[in-house]
Amino acid sequence: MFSLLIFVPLFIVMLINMPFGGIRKSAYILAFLLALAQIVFTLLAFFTPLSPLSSGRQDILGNFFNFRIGVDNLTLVLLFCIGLTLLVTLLTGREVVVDQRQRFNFVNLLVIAMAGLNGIVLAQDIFTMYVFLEIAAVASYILISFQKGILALEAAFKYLILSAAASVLMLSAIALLVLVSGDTSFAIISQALRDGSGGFPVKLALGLFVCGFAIKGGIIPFHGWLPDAYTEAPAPVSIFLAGIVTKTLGLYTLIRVVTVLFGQAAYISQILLVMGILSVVFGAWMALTQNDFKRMLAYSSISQVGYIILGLACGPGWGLAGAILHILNHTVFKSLLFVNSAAVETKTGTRNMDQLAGLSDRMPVTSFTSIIASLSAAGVPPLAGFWSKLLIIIGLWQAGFKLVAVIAVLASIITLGYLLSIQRRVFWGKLGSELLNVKEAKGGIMISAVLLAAIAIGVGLAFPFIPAAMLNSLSSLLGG
Amino acid sequence: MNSALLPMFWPFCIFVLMILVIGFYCILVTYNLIRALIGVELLMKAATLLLILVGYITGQTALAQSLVITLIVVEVVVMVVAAGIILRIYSHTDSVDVRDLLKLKDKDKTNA
Amino acid sequence: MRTEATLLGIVFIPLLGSFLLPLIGRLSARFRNYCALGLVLVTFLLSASLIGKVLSGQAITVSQQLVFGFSTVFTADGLAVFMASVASFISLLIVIYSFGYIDHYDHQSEYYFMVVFFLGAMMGLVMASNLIFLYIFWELTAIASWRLIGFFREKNQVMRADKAFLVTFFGAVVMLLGFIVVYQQTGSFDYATIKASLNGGTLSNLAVGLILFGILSKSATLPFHTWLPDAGVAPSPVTALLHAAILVKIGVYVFARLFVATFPIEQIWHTVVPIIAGVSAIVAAGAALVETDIKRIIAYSTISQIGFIFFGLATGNMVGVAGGLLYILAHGLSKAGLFLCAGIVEQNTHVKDINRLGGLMKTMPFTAIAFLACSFSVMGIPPFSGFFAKYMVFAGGINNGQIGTTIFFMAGAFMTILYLLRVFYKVFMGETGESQAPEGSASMVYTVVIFAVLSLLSGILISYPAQFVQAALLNLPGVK
Amino acid sequence: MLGHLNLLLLIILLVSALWTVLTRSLIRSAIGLALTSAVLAVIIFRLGSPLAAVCELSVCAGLIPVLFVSTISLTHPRTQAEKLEHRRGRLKRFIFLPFVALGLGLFLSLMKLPLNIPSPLAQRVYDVREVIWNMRSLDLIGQVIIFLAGVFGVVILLKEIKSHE
Repeated sequence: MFSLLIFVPLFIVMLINMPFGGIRKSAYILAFLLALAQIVFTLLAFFTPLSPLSSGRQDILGNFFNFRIGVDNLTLVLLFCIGLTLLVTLLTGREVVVDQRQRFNFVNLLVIAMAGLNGIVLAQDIFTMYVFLEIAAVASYILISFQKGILALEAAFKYLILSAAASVLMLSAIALLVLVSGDTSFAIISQALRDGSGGFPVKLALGLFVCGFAIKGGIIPFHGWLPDAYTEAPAPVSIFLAGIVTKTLGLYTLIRVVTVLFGQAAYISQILLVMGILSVVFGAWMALTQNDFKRMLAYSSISQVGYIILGLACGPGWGLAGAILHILNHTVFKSLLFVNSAAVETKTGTRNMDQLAGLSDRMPVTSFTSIIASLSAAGVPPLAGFWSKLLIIIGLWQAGFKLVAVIAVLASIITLGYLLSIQRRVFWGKLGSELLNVKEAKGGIMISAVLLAAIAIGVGLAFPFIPAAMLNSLSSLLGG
Repeated sequence: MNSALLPMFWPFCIFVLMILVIGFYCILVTYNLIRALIGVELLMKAATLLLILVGYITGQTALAQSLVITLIVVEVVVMVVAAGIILRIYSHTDSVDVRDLLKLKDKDKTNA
Repeated sequence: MRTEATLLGIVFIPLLGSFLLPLIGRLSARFRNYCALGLVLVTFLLSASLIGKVLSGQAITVSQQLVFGFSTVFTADGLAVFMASVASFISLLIVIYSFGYIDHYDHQSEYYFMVVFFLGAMMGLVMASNLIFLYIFWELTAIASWRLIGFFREKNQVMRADKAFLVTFFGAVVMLLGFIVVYQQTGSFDYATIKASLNGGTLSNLAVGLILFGILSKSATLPFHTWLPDAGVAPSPVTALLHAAILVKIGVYVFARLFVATFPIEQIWHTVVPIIAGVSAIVAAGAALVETDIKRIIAYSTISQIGFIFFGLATGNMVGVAGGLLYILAHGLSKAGLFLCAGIVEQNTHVKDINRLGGLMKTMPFTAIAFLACSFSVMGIPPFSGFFAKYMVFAGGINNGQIGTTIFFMAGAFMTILYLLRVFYKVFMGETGESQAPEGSASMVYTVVIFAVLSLLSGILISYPAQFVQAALLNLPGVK
Repeated sequence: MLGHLNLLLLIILLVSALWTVLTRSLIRSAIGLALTSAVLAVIIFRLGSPLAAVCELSVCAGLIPVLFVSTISLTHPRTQAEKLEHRRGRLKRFIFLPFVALGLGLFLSLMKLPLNIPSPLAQRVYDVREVIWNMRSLDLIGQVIIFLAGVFGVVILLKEIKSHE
């Protein structure tokens, strides 16, 4: 069944481009339904007892076409995030992308990107993963630049060049794995690496993978493209990029490769810890100095992604479960913050926080939801972000990385600092005279803001009731 | 795997690495967007060669070929999109030079 | 079963009920005010209804199997019920006072929402019986105090609110690290389980130090005190709430809960904590002597008095700990009264500088007398309750052999008399200042008079609370 | 172990790659890229992968340089003064490349890669058609999707470029 998640988007893209008169008009609705269907589908899969968690699943279509895809909890979390982000992007895009033809292209590209992301998540073959990675990446380049602002084009080009370099690193690593194991499927590679001790080519391959995925995921010190891309992309595309694209391209792949292909050797942990803590601290530090709403959020993303890396570095157990949960939480609260920035930008026409003030009375929903998102991002209980950070910190502490845990905890104060500064500069304070006529954002933006805030609160409140077994099964991955 | 072929891996690899270095150097040093793209192409050449080489050594030429064919398709699409972005940038600035872009950005910042 | 429902009601009626207040506020402001009062009243009555039960030595627990292996969620024992009753009673009077004070300002719905929410969070914290829930409620109080301190949305106010949030958050995450150390040591977050697995041993010093760090930051003890005087930008009832009823008492309560009532700690802390508290008491008293802003003087006074409470609790013998708890009651009543008097003065004269005030005795006699009575209680003049509390704290110190520290604190007590008399003289006596004003509104004046009367009554009838406290302190590990 | 012909081809590959980067004219650079690809195609062919070699030859040596040439021709050439200034700056930046590349090559050829690859797994040898069509069908679907993405890229980015000017 899961291969439908790749085929249906493909089918829909083809369908809406057919030269039937009315079909173009229903493109938006179809994409919307697709996103909704994916959310429902993953939720069903997660909660049905019929489907055993964390096991590979052979597929009907897969048997027919003879390919293999795999589903475990990590996959399901990612699939859910993809559906959710797509939904929110579409809702926001409705308000922001007004031109009919542009919106049509926008929807098409989103659906293509979705097929790519689903493919990455489901792939059980490192090269297939690469192909779908490129699909999502190509769709993102076009999405960033589709309104053709010069800065957006520049950001897209920068992203393209760095991403291509990352692809080459990844391809070289794949070649090295083929040299060692003779195949590209996860199962065979992982078996080969377990039989032999790996040796130098494997370590080299791992290094190449880590660098490549770090570029794709915007992890310090490979983050150069990310602030530009997030800032200059059209508002809904920023949501999509920050919400899911970089996460799937950089983090999911990293988690998969590290856990499935290489197990948990100590030297991987060391590398990941260094990169993670650098991202956490410097991302937060850079965010503190920004004036542009979206640029601050972009640096904040780098910082939050660092926590996920730290969780991964702890290895299976609570750290990894926390990392996976943080992927979900980060999708929710960062998308929400970008939705808020879209609302502010469309209503006031500026992203410069020095020109904004006192919007809380004019935009109460935006203001309230942004508080929820900020507090969740900073890890303030009882919101969702608290629990994932708590798990990661406990994981770090138990794995003996105490200094890193302390730094990570202290960095969350910087996080709270810059998020409060958003609140202070944008939403509190005295309303300027030129902002007196600002109104609350309309339909789609409101709905997505409320939806995401509800999830952030709901996950946070429901977390204590999650059975411990489910939490443990989160971190047991296919082949890992 | 064909163990007899293993010794040829490293000499080939040296050439692959040299081409990689040329490509990266080109990307880092040039100010011209098109030339940066050519650098990326060179990187792709190196990766292609490495894949084929590995396939040859391990005796999995069929696998390597199918990977490379897919890779070439991907490569073409990326290049087309990149060329489109360059042309768009050109239609804004009448230049394909990164320095002109940076100037524009500074101006934009001071205006803001 | 019924008592369990009562226990849950104490926590969740104000916590969830507060969310209704903004909605009710849209219909009728007056009805919303009464609803807020009703919620607080119900909370107080429910807590008071448990007194009889816990006096007979029973503890009421609510159990639920939750994530991290939590088994007990809430416990109401003597200490908790004592604290809950005191806090909710003082809050009740402050809400009545607010009717008169706050109705000149915008965002009233938010105000009542946050006040009631604050109380609910406090109740949760008091009743929580595992560390994670303690932490959650701890942070909820931080969120509420953030919004309350930043109630007036000028840049300056919002900055101060952010500062308070950041400092207490900093303390909180350090405390969280301490909790994780405890978890590492004992494998649980539940008080009871931790206690069992300690098996007579003591908590590791690292954990105690980290937790103490958080406690000191929340209680605004030196060197984390600066946020508390700055928080004086908040509306007066809010500052009263922060100082007298809830926020700074949280730190004290958690100290009592963890280190006196639940876990044995090493002997060294019984020496270290009084020294920190003593320095804090003296330095803050010195600051209060030179400060000229009436609210900042009273704020420094709070910092100073909190030192006395810590001293009492840290002595570890019956007299001292009981004195510390009675001090919470006495200080809560009298400090709330002082702040509310300052609020009347400030609101009616629009001046906070004591050098520019004077002779208000003539125009606001009730306020002046209430202020003097509350001052007497804080100074420790018999027969006000402050006297008995102070006496017991000193007696506890001497019983413990800490003669030097006790003398140190006596100097602090002497300074208290000086700075409070200075304020009283400058504001209410002497020549008429720049600004004369009549008494405040009825609800405000009644409230301060009630506080003054209660300060006196609780001293005259000190035997009742003293018996309660002694019953609550039987068989606790930190009390010899 | 390498074979003289292979070595020669690799050296040609390297030289043409160097030339691609070092030459001043962008058009010549694009032609250099085509040459590199062509040589690479021969090497690929000699490494027992005829099908991939054909693709490399037709697409990478044919299509992509055409793409580059058309992109270059759609953008303005520089003015004479700019060219002169550019030439000087360029020399400074690129002068190190041959030394870096060749130096690295020399250095690496003195090193020995610690290749301790585990014993080969028993593997069936497949035919390339079988692999492409039967075993890697998901890659093929990926190709279709990325092609669609490319089409949209062209539509969105290039369509109105003429009307713009």
